[in-house]
Amino acid sequence: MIAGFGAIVARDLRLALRQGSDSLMVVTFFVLTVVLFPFGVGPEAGILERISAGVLWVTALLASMLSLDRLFQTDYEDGSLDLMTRGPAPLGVLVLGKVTAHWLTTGLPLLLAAPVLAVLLNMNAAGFGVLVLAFLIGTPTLSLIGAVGAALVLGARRGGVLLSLLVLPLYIPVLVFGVSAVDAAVMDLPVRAQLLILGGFLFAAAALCPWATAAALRQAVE
Amino acid sequence: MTDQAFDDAAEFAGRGLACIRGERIVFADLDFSLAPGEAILLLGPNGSGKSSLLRVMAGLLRPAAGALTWGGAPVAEDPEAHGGRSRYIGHHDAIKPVLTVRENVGFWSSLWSGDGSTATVQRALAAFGIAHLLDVPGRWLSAGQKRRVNLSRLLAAPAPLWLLDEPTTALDRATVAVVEGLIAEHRARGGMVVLSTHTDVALPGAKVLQMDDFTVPMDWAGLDAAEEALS
Amino acid sequence: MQDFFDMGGYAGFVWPSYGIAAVVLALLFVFTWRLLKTSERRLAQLQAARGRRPRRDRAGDAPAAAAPHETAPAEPADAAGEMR
Amino acid sequence: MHRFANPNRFLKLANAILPWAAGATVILLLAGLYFSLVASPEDYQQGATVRIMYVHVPAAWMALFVYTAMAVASAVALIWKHPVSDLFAKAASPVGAAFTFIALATGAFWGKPMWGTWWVWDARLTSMLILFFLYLGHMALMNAFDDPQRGFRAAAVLALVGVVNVPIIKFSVDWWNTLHQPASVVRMDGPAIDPAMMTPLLLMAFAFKAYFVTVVLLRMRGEIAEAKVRAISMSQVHG
Repeated sequence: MIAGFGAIVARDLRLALRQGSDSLMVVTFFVLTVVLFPFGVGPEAGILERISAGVLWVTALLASMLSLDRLFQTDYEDGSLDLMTRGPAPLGVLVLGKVTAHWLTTGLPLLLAAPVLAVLLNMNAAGFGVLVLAFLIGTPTLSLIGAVGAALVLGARRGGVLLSLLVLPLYIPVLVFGVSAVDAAVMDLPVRAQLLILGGFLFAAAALCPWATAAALRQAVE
Repeated sequence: MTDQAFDDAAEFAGRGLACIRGERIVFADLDFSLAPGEAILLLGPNGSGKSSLLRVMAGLLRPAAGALTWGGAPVAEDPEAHGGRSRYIGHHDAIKPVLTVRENVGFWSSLWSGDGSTATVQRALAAFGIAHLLDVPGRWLSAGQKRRVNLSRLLAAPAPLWLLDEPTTALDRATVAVVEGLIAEHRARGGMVVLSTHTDVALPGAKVLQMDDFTVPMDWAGLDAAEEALS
Repeated sequence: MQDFFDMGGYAGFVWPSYGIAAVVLALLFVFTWRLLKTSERRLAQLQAARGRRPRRDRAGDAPAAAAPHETAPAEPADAAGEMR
Repeated sequence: MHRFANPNRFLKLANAILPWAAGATVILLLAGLYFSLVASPEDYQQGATVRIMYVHVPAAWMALFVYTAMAVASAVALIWKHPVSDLFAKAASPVGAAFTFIALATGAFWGKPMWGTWWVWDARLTSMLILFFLYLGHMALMNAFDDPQRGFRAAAVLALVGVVNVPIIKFSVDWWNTLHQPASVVRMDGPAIDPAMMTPLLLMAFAFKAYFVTVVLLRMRGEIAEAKVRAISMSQVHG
């Protein structure tokens, strides 16, 4: 079981690194979109600071969705998915492996880039620590939920657009509590409740999403 | 490759199998049984359900009716165990262009048998005469070489039941002979093979399953008739 | 009667609400009805065209064709062949 | 014995129910409208706008009811592979979306006189908006595949994932709403509903349910006819 998990994480990371890493594209999108906001809402520090948490979370959410539709697409087209769905290793574990690899190539870079961009948006330094912590707990949940969407749109017409319609409504709880955690930190209010709830989402997603993704993959392969 | 017989091989059978793809009944009321050492050759025109039957046997496709059993026990109860004791070779070769042959085969054999070592991979490739391709990335392989790398997975992670969907496409005469030899050796060790093909593959003593015998008129009238016959 | 339509000054909000609900439900019903009628008409045409061979013939023939495995393989093939 | 996709038994049942459902819809709708618009008192605080509630609240109930029904049907379809429940999910989704849209539109018309703006990020309306997106996602996914079976199965999994997320989204939106929204003066469903208002509310609710049954059965008959047309034309292709 664990061997299967390790094998697939290693394989997917190797694939990601050799195929021109998505991480660069994801982080570039994240930086670019955040940089657009001052042009939109004006450079006044006060406004930017007030919306900084929201901007960072929304753009991170969109960025992590970018590379989702390729999560299973190549395996679906070259027949690897057939072998995976029927293999002795439980499909849920393999999906968890692929999601971990996806998080390492997208969630982690976003996490590292977030504080830098927080400076651009003039966020109060008190919020940086919680921002990174909230990203650490929130972005894996985004990858887990996104994997369900990616499996559902396999072989669909215009899968990319459809994926965002399916997945974005499910991202709202993470967005709400992620932003409120950072806002609370900036105003020196307790953040424990929000982080615990984000943790709750993570464990719920880690338990349910691989199973739902496996079900979606099995019916996609039929 | 390793010479010990398959102790977990048992009679693999299917009763009253039916398969629906889209609104079309591909086949209905199909029975088969396969004892250790035996082979089944699936023949029939395109679209008669050869691939669908193989995917049903591989557990990839849920049959609309009927059930598969392994040594008497229903397969559906423990699909992962069925995955462990059978290998499925489909139309696609599942080879990543960016990974080398060693990584491609090694990944699957470590997933299936926990042993993804280079030695195992090398032995499997040698059986197909492509040991020299060990560190060649997938994108440089020809169709025939990709097919041989795909087939070498059968040897890298041995399992009693082989489900081969037109394994000899894109293979030259010499390699087909190699495949026939390996199948014979596999059966000699108590393994079982189900193989669909358009070209002639020598499978001595194999049971022939004509898919045409199990097609059913497709429209709803036929559907109702098929149902009365089955209920 | 006039004050009924006036709705205590809120006519501009009550009537449009009911209006929207009525329009949405009516449109949905009309689309559903039209979808149903076109599909069932096409089905009737197809079944009529398909039924040129006397229906009795297929009914008589159906059990044999549907359960070929009981009889010798050779015999049902032509029955099924004729059917297609 | 597992039944193939044999719709004929279902068709007989549907054709038997349809006239009754259609009749009930008309009667209940007329009675509901009469009680909503004429025979019920105006609210001392909201005046006549309370009459909008008699459409808004039943529509909101239907929006949730239909999504839950779809999720149950999807579970049945995935576990027992029962084709009729797939058809139900495909037929019910647009009706649920229509009711959600009605709930949103009437909510806006209700909010305008009270809060002065057409759209208010009130917890209930926001959750309704997200539910509307879940419906759109379900319908889009259902029709995004060439093979209808793929559409059915993918949408079934989505409906199950969605129904698990609805309470979580509701919880998050309520928290978000209390965080940013000063306690709104008038709650959406007004002060405690006094009995005179219950009759129109219930009549309209049942009228909507009868309408739902009628339209879903009609849509399912349409789907079955489409499936038969596909089956026959496919059989001519494959022979």
